[in-house]
Amino acid sequence: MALTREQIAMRVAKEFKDGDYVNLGIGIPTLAANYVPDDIEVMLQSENGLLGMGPYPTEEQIDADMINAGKETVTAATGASIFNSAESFAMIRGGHVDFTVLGAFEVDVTGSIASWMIPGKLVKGMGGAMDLVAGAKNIIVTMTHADKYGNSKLLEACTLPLTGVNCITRIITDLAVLEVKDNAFHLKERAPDVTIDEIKQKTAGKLVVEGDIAEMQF
Amino acid sequence: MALTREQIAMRVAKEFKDGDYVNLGIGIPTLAANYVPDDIEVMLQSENGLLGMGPYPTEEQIDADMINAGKETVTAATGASIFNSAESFAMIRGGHVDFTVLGAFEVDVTGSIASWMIPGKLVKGMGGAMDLVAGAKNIIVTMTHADKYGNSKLLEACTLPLTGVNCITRIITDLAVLEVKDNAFHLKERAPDVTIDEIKQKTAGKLVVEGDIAEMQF
Amino acid sequence: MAGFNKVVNSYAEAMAGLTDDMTIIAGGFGLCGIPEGLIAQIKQMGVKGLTVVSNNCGVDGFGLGLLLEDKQIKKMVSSYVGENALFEQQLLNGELEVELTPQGTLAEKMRAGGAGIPAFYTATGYGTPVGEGKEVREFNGRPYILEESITGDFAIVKAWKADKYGNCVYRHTAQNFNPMAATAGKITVVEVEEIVEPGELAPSEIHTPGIYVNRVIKGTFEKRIERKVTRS
Amino acid sequence: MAGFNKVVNSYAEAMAGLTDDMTIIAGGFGLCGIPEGLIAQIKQMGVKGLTVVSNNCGVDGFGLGLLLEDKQIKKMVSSYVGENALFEQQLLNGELEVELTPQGTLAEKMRAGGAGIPAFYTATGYGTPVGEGKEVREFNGRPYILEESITGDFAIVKAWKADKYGNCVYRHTAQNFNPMAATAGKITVVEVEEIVEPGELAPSEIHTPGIYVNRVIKGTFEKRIERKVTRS
Repeated sequence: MALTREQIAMRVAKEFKDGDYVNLGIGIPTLAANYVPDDIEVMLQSENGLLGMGPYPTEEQIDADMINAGKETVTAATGASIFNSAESFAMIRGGHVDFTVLGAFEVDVTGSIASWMIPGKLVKGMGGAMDLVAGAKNIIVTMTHADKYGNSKLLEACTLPLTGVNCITRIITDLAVLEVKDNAFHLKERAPDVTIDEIKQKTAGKLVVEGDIAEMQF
Repeated sequence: MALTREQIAMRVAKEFKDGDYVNLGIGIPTLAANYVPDDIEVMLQSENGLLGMGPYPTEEQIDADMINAGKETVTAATGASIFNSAESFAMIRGGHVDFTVLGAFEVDVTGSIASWMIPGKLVKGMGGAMDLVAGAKNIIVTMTHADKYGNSKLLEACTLPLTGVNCITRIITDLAVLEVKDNAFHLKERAPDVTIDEIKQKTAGKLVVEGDIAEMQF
Repeated sequence: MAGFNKVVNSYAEAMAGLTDDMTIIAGGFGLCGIPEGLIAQIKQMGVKGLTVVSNNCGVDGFGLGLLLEDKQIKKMVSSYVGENALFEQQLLNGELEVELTPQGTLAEKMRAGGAGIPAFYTATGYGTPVGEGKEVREFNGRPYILEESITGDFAIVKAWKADKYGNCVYRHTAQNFNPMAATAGKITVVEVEEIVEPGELAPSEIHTPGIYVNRVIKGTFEKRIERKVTRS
Repeated sequence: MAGFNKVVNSYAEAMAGLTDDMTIIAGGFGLCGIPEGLIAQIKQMGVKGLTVVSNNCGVDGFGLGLLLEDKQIKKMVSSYVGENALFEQQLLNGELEVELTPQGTLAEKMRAGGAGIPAFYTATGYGTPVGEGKEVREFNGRPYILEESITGDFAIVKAWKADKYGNCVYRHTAQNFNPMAATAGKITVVEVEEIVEPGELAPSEIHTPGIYVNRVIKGTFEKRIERKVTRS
């Protein structure tokens, strides 16, 4: 069975280590914050200028001056710091953020990613995504393995305009966990009850399957 | 009569306009702060990270954490701001400081200045001087017109290693006020009882004397 | 001794000197921390052909979106736009030009503009459409692209509190691009919620030293929220 | 859940991992805002061949000057040095190398190092010995030189207060180079006067967010004054 969005987020959260600084993109990545294991602490960075993002506010706590990078109302956790956008991206570009989790349209075997622009559709912009993929030490891409027509999003070479080149090392999809290295996707884990054949079939780029491929644990 | 250090400082202070942000180098420039006319206000920038430098402290006010760029104990004026060194030089390099006043060993007719290094003597460093001459909108050089052996410090071309090129527009010496433009020193004012001949004699670079040259007013 | 009193009492004074075809650098992230009254004044002045450098372009009927209504903006330099229908329409009509710039590069370009740094290298955008036509250079084996700084004829900034010297502090995440914008305008205008006495802001806690600021005006703010989300 | 508790209880822990021939970036301006205890620990460890990036090199018997006594420093990158006899002597003997760097360029190099910017252009030093051998490039008709960023194996920083997450504030002009140094170390160690509870420092007033900081230690400080000048 392909994973739900929540299950992908649960698996993402297992990547975090105690003490990690993490930037979560909009969508599935943001959900991961709900599944951080009890025995570790991570600190969330929001690129509009907040380190130590807390939960959404209660109705009483809502403050127009306190938002996250998705422009949603938010709170600051105890021990948070707030700073300007140049400082925020100094942190990101300078490699101080341990993990970035973000969605993508396509990833290829060289670790390049396309996530912001589909020619022919209105282009709204890359926001902070290009800075994040250029700067974070570890990037996890979360997405469905294939689009709704069954076309693979894991390609030999991205076809859409890129967000960054040679920067993605880990992908968590609804079907599998994969590492990207040596110009191939390396299958690491498969979703419960998903066969290696299905993963092979939905992976257009070179796929390496070595040894036993365990089922994901949550 | 050649001006005293205090008189040079008094003449420098007459250059300031109400609302100017001013960085004063060590020595005569610092003295200029004592002679700011009563009807104007200037704000002093100290490049170690203080805008709105106040007077020296009383014995009770001395605080090791509050110093100026000359490493002297100092106070902050009401309305001062304190910031880091990168911010301080962003201000300077970005042209936000209106006036810089500093000493020099030599200035030449192209507006180049040498002020930090005498080959053969121990070189201690340029501190912030190179940033200041590259960044300030207006730079005033204060110095004696000639050295103690009578050698002119206003040259056709600097002989010592430079602090900056083509950046000096105004010089106030113990003998004269001069502008630097069109590859010449232009005499603007002379010190009381100093003859134009003496100034000519002590100016090695091309000197332009046009019209009446008034005596300095203090 | 009025040289350091930067407080002005009308929006007309605050934006005096703004003319057609100028470049404006605007603080704000989405609708958070935007100089509402200054934007309204620009709308009222009716200046056209503006280049506006701002992370976003507001929404229909609020924020910088207001300046689209009379087609005052010729070009936007932003990281994320199109949150409003008018924007899309003018873009598709060719009435509006957009230069998409990664968010961190945009912030750094403003900072560099204010700091006298004409250009810097960054890995952001290398190998993407953003890097096209830009110089590529390797440092320690990694390729970077050259990005040039940005300055504006005007910077419009929203701060929380300022004193008459122009010293500013920002509130929470309404800080965002405002401090960089403040450094990068030939004329920097700050709209604030409160004007305080000099000395009330602790010197080490001032976010924007007054040297960057030319004019300060006290405004009133609607502070519209773009995406209200609660804990439930 | 100890992942964010950066407080260490001994200087040995604070500087653990420092070995010969490493590069250290040090905050401080003159003797103001220097991490006295961390410097003492480096002296005690006896590591040699250090490259130290710091605006100054202390005085005889205090500050970074202490590291000269056992010839631990191979190279200084500074804007102003030679305030002590030992420094001059080692320089003249050829035992010590100095790379003189304009003060603003030095601060910007540290900031760039922490911010992932490998190089930037500045007008500072163009046409002077500082510009020799560096690329020159014109922007808007003015020549600039290319300066590369600096990072260190360690950064040693003096702050006023920090919480266990490493969030720091600096006191008065003891701020100086410390915030930039804090961003530019692979391992950043902060020595503070006071450790406070998380939440005591207002989020918008924090000078150095904890993300840059690896270790925090509470020190005691002599705070020697270099030039005591009073009003009368």
